[in-house]
Amino acid sequence: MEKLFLRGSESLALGAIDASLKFYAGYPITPQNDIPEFLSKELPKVGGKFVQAESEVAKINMLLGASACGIRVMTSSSSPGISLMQEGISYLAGSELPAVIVNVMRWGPGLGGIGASQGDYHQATKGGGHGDYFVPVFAPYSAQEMYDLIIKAFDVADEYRTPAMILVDVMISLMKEKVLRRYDKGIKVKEKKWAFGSKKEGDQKIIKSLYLKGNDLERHNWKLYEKYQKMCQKEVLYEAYLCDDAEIILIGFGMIARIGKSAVDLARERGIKAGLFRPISLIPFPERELENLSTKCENFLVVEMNTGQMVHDIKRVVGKDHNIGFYGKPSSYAPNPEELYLKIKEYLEK
Amino acid sequence: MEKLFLRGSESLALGAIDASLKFYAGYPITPQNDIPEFLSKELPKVGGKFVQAESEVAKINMLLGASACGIRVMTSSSSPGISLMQEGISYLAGSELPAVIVNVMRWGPGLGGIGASQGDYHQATKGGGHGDYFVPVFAPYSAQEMYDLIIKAFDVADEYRTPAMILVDVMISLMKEKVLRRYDKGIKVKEKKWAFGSKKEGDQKIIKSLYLKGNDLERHNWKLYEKYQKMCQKEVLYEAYLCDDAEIILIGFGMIARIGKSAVDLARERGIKAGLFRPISLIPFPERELENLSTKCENFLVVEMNTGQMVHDIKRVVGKDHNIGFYGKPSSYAPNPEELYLKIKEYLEK
Amino acid sequence: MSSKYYFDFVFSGFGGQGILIAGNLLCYSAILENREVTFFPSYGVEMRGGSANCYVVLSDSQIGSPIPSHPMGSIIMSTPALIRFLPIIKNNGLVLINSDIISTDDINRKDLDIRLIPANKLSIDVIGNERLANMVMLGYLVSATKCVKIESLVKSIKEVVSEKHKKLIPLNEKAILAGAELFEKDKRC
Amino acid sequence: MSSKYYFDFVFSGFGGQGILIAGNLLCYSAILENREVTFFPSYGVEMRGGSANCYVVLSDSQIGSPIPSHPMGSIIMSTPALIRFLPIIKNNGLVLINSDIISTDDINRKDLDIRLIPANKLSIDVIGNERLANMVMLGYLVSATKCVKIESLVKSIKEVVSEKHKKLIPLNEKAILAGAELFEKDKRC
Amino acid sequence: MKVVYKKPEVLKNINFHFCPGCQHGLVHKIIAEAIDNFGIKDRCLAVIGVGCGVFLYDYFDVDSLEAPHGRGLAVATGVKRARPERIVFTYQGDGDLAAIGLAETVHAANRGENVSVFFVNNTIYGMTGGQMAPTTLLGQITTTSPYGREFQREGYPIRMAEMLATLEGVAFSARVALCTPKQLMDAKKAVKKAFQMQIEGLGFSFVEILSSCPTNWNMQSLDAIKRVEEEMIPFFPLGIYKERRVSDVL
Amino acid sequence: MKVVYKKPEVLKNINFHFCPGCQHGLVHKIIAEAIDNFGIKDRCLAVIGVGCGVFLYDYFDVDSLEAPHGRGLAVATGVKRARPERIVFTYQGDGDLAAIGLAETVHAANRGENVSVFFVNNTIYGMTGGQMAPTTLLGQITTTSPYGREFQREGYPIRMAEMLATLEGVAFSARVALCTPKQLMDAKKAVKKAFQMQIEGLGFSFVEILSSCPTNWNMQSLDAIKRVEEEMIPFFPLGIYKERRVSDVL
Amino acid sequence: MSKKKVIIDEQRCKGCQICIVQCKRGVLKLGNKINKLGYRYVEVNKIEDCTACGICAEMCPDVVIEVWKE
Amino acid sequence: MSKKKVIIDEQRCKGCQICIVQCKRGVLKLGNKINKLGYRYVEVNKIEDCTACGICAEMCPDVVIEVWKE
Ligand SMILES: Cc1ncc(C[n+]2csc(CCOP(=O)(O)OP(=O)(O)O)c2C)c(N)n1
Ligand SMILES: Cc1ncc(C[n+]2csc(CCOP(=O)(O)OP(=O)(O)O)c2C)c(N)n1
Ligand code: SF4
Ligand code: SF4
Ligand code: SF4
Ligand code: SF4
Ligand code: SF4
Ligand code: SF4
Ligand SMILES: [Mg+2]
Ligand SMILES: [Mg+2]
Repeated sequence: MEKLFLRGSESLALGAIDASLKFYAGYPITPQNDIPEFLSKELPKVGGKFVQAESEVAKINMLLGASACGIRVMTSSSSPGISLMQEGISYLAGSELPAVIVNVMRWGPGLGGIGASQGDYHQATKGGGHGDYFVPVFAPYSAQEMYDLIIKAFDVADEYRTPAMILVDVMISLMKEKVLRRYDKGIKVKEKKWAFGSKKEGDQKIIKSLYLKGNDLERHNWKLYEKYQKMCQKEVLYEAYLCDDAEIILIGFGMIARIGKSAVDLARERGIKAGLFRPISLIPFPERELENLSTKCENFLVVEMNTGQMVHDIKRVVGKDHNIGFYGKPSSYAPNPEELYLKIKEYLEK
Repeated sequence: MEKLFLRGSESLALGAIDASLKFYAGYPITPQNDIPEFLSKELPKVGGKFVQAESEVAKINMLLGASACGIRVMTSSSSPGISLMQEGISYLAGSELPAVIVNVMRWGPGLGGIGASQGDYHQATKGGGHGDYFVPVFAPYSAQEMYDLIIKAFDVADEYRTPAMILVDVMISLMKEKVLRRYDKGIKVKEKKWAFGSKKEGDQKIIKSLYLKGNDLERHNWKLYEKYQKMCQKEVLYEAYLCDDAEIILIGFGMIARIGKSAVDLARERGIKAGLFRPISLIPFPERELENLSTKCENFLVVEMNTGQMVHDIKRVVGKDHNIGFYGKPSSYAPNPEELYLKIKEYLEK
Repeated sequence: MSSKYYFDFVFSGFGGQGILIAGNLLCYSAILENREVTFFPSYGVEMRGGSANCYVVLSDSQIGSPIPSHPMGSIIMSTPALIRFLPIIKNNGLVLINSDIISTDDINRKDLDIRLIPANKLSIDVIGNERLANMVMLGYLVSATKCVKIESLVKSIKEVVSEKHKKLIPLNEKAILAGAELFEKDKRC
Repeated sequence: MSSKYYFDFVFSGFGGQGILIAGNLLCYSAILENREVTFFPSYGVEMRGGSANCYVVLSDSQIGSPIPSHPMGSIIMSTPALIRFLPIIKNNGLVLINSDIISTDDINRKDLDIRLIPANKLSIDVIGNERLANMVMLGYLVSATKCVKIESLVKSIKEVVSEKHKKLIPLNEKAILAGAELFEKDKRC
Repeated sequence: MKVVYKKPEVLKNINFHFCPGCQHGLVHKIIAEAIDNFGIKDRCLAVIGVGCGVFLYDYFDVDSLEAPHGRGLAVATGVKRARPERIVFTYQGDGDLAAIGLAETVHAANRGENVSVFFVNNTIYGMTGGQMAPTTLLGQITTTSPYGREFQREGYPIRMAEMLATLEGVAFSARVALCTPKQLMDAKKAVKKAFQMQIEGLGFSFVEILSSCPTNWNMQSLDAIKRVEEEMIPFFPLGIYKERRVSDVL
Repeated sequence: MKVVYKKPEVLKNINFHFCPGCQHGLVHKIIAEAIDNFGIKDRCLAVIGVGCGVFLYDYFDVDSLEAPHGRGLAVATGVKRARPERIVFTYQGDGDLAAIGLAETVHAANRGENVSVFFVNNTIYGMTGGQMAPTTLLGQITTTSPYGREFQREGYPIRMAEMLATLEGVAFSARVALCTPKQLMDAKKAVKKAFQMQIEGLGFSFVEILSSCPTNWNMQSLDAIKRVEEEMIPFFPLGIYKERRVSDVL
Repeated sequence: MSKKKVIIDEQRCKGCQICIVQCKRGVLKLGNKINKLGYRYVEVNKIEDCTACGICAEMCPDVVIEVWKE
Repeated sequence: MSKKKVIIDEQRCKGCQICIVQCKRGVLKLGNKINKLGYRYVEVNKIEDCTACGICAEMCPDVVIEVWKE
């Protein structure tokens, strides 16, 4: 198990290779370019294919083709590029094809800016594409988690035959940290019997999302829904930091949680019993865990680098009888720990 | 004021013409083809331009160009086509350009099916595109409302400089009913000073969504947010049918509300005090109005033609201390009034 | 709701038999009489199969669902239509069957008011070909249910038909009246 | 947190001055000493302007924010860097300024521990050109703060530098030691 | 007795859903024959565009993958890169390949992806009910060009076989029709050639097949075929526009 | 004294953000001169693609609209249809126009939209930091073709001026470069011609301008210009590929 | 004269008449009966004139004709 | 000999040296001073050799040269 000093993006790309990624299709967009750049070099060395597509629309569909052949596939992009892939993601979900999609978020709407943002929470978690489906979404907050969660995303994608997403802000992807390369010998991937092999074996295989006959489609939609329910049972990830005795719990994901931890430390130093709750899997959302906390704590402060998206889910889960504050910063500059500490104080005072 | 007998789709298209639509870009997709077909014939007669684009991606961007010139623009599509337009919609929002987008929903995910569906509630209301923005969404439930709400959508789009959406299921668009053509002499549209005129006048005009300097982008995002807040104050539309004394309130939009009314009638005939709450504007969502009802009624039954999307918003607004049931039908066949009546009964019994 | 003015129907047959035209006309007539109406055609994949059907609801107040689960009346112009819709007609509902096309073997409910109408034959009799069998059926339906006045039906044809096809109006009228007469005759026996 | 092992720094200058290399090396040395580290470079539009900066945090426990709001130490290698970062340095923080490039006119805080370091000159002195001014600065910083051992720094160079550039190792070492010595000298007077 | 003509083996014994006289069926059949001919049924992998041909998997007993509308050649790229040993073909209409899918088509061609493309040009969006396609002829009335296509307003019909032939990555590009036995034989040859090229690894091969859509042209089957001959072929000339030989790449 | 050379009027007195020696600046300038020349500053409406040219509105005193990456020609179609009286031009890079925007480009060209297109081909994605573009030359190393572009793997560089010239809707298609005063003069002529065509209503006009990207080619300015001359021009020959005359459309 | 057989799958014929027109020997004709799909289908009229050339089968877009010969 | 003027906006020159190479008369040279943008900029060295041909100005990608003559 190597110990490395890596940028988040490198760590993620290396994780993908260790997870046995065999097909990556990319299209340049800031701020995620170091992922395709790394993989264009490294993937061929392990027998994987790297393709630079003509567009995001093309690349998500290349993934669809390669995934149907049973190999592990991935792409990465940033917000506008993710929007362009929504039809394709919906097709992957409908066709039950595993694929991993990385969104290194930038500012929107439109061309926006290229700074750190969490403006795509809604898009990622509520289905930016058409139709009824949920894509599991993981939000790493360290270089180590970039490595661990990309592997998790591949596993979940295969297990549930679904696209899965890594949602991350650029700060996490730029930051260099120590990384334990847990699977430096690679991961063995289960064979996919449903996928196209080297040739037709037995009955014809058809991979599609069109269901016209009778109530095939209704059944299909409920099947997708049940997969989601199963994920809700089995794939929830979260972290609760100093929540047990907390009078106020900060909630945030990604870099905000990271900064939030420092803010909680600051608050504790200054006598405020603060805690931090961090959803790691945004889909499935850690509903039960948060609900449990809400029986013990009255005050929640949601912090996001947007004008308020996850906060709606928190309201739904925590309930209207709690105090739920929101601090949004839709700017390229993440708040700093002092800023969050002051917000905590302010919030408790009023 | 003409009285006509029109299909929902025709009524909508006629409303668009009366609202002074001057540019429509389309791309074929079932089940919304009668809208472009109608407009390709009628729009040129009133000096409007009809373009059949090469794709949905192209057409949303044609809208962007034409809208920047200050005329009223529109497109219509169905679910997969709407997914492809998410980047463009995000750009329209970011560039503050008015445009009306009609989604005659079909089944997803993927190619799915072409029957009636409400699978795109999440996409429409939570921003299928990247970044922080809300698109006002209206859900008609009659041919008359197809006419009235498309006009409303144009007005709201102009007033707030935002894309606006009509979200409708194919049953509403196929159904023929009486329609009062309220504006058969057309509507006068205010001149848009911010738009490109016949030539440059005074200072150069720049229409864009890129904000790189300082905290321009943060300001811009809060500005968009404030527009949304203003909509929440001023543009909420809903209908409450027999809710005042209701022991159970059915909630649904579009065709479900229509069928729901029959179910409520059935229930009342059989001694159950049922009511119906119907959000007409899905964004802004009638939060206050629903909250008010929740002070009077304990039981809510949400019905959707999907596996559960709007129900999350209802839970958030109504609160966890109420009974909130859900009946989802993710199939091409809408439930019928008896079926809903039985669900009401069943729900009250347990 | 039965105390009020309320009717709901399903019309079904092959494409080309004028099913949708009949539904439209009926709606139009009701509008002339100031009623609320909804017309709902079949759509989508169904259409490729060559079948056509529509639901018509007439009422004196706002109409909820445009698709009656158990229509009180029907016009059935093909065997597939019979198979599909007979099971859902309301108890004691009225079922008009074009007996020139459909064999009675497939009729398996006893609780219905079933009328076998030789619509093709009647159409040939009055206008020389079978093209207006739909109007014969419609005439029968209207005169049997009194959902609208026959005069409104005739008037609505005049309003709906374009200048170009004006000469067809009298033929349509004849076919409708032939249907209506058949009902009167049926009543008598 | 001051009782524990904890340091945070900002290094800033023009692109090409080796700012990021210095930050990386420091992190690497701390890792050799089994510390937690974060390294955070500037990014995006900022980079086009030709500036380069990075934040380094060293700790003996998990690090929260990788971007200290008020770094306790800094290496400043250009005037724009001075203007941008001087205001945010912690009270009594350590500010190392390359005085061969930056005029002292722009220094407007009195509460800081400011050291003017003729890093270019020193670099020329020990290795014949000014290319390793960054290492001089780093050597000074490490020896002033004791955040890592000078030996770790030297060792980390050896681990980081590729085979191809191996011959540069002794030069880097010399520059670091020159910086460290300067600090010792500064201390004495 | 000896069989003179019998349906190809790879076609299942299932009714086409196509309208009477629609030549999609003929296109299916000649592709099927070529597959039989090369004995590659088990290697074949069909990537199917969205259009009236979308149910190809119902008829062909080959592994099949449905592509989103227009994206057939992006999907095929993914498939072929993942499984170079498979014989990959796409089946796409003119709306699918030449309108929404144009970028994917041209770029796959330009990359020289080693796949075979069967492009059914019927100058219309068939499946969606007869809207104007990029290939709709000037003057042609469709449901979205109710006044007839006019070049000032709607532009020109696009000639795909010619355009693709200009790209380096293309090994084979031809246009065929199916109105006469002679045309059918040429079409069969072109389809076989397209597979041959792929088997030999020569790169992207493209066969544009002029086809009828009696339903959306509002024509009887026989008139529709006459229209292909009299109106389409003059604008879309038949022939081979590019043919690479093994020696060209060695 | 008389002025021999002065910056064009329509250019504001603002520093280009381009890297030293980047020829984007020269492209800006020759477009600006043509606008001055025709006196159409107030009629002009720039539709700007996403790439290093994205800040064009900072430099040109003309009404400007930012298009999403690649969609310049769809946006321009909307603009020109809404305001036919404006002179609409797009400014797009090779990633923008030839990769992601290919379908929009070819279809606008094929429709003969009456707009002028300035296409800056620098064989690279400049703004995003030097990834492979569709125009990247064989063998060229970029951040996403670290082993050099190989046609079997990454396909061929695409020649837009030639491809578009084959379309009926195109009135003018040319390729120019900016390495020598002579090339510059030809480029100026082509840019003027492109505006001229639009003013006369002849349809789509297209000027491909070969340009340097010293930063992402990792070259000094002067070496970069040498590369344009020695490597790019041989593969992308300069010249006029199509020129429609008024008489052609009358 | 050798024996020939032209077998038309009547339940699948859509009556498009392409085969009829393509058969230069006038062997085929459209019948009056309607099949399950709702179409009048083609019948073999004068098998004696058939040369078993196979063209009808080749040109049938629904691939419902088989041709055999001795 | 008529008078010429070659005016270089030194604060905006990026020192790319294109003008220097393009001037066949060797009038221009790269200076040693650094401007606000951080570049060494071009200076007029031998104005007496200048023919006011304007080529340097035409070829400057940053459009920072003006040329005047009597
Ligand atoms: C994104 C998207 N847009 C539109 C459609 C609707 N659609 C289905 S098939 C089709 C085109 C059919 O035309 P063509 O490709 O020419 O095939 P044909 O039916 O004529 O053989 C379209 C536009 C879709 N499925 N997806
Ligand atoms: C949908 C989308 N994908 C990707 C990007 C990122 N992006 C910005 S500019 C650009 C391309 C720049 O290359 P080019 O068009 O050749 O212009 P250049 O900078 O070389 O002049 C890309 C891919 C984007 N903004 N939007
Ligand atoms: S609609 Fe046209 S293309 Fe489609 S099956 Fe019918 S005839 Fe063929
Ligand atoms: S990156 Fe390249 S294209 Fe962009 S400004 Fe710099 S040199 Fe020019
Ligand atoms: S085989 Fe030839 S001759 Fe015989 S029926 Fe068919 S086409 Fe006619
Ligand atoms: S060609 Fe085939 S489908 Fe058409 S009529 Fe002849 S046998 Fe029937
Ligand atoms: S004007 Fe001509 S001669 Fe004078 S400096 Fe410029 S290029 Fe040289
Ligand atoms: S060409 Fe222009 S920018 Fe370049 S060195 Fe000469 S004056 Fe400076
Ligand atoms: Mg077609
Ligand atoms: Mg470029």
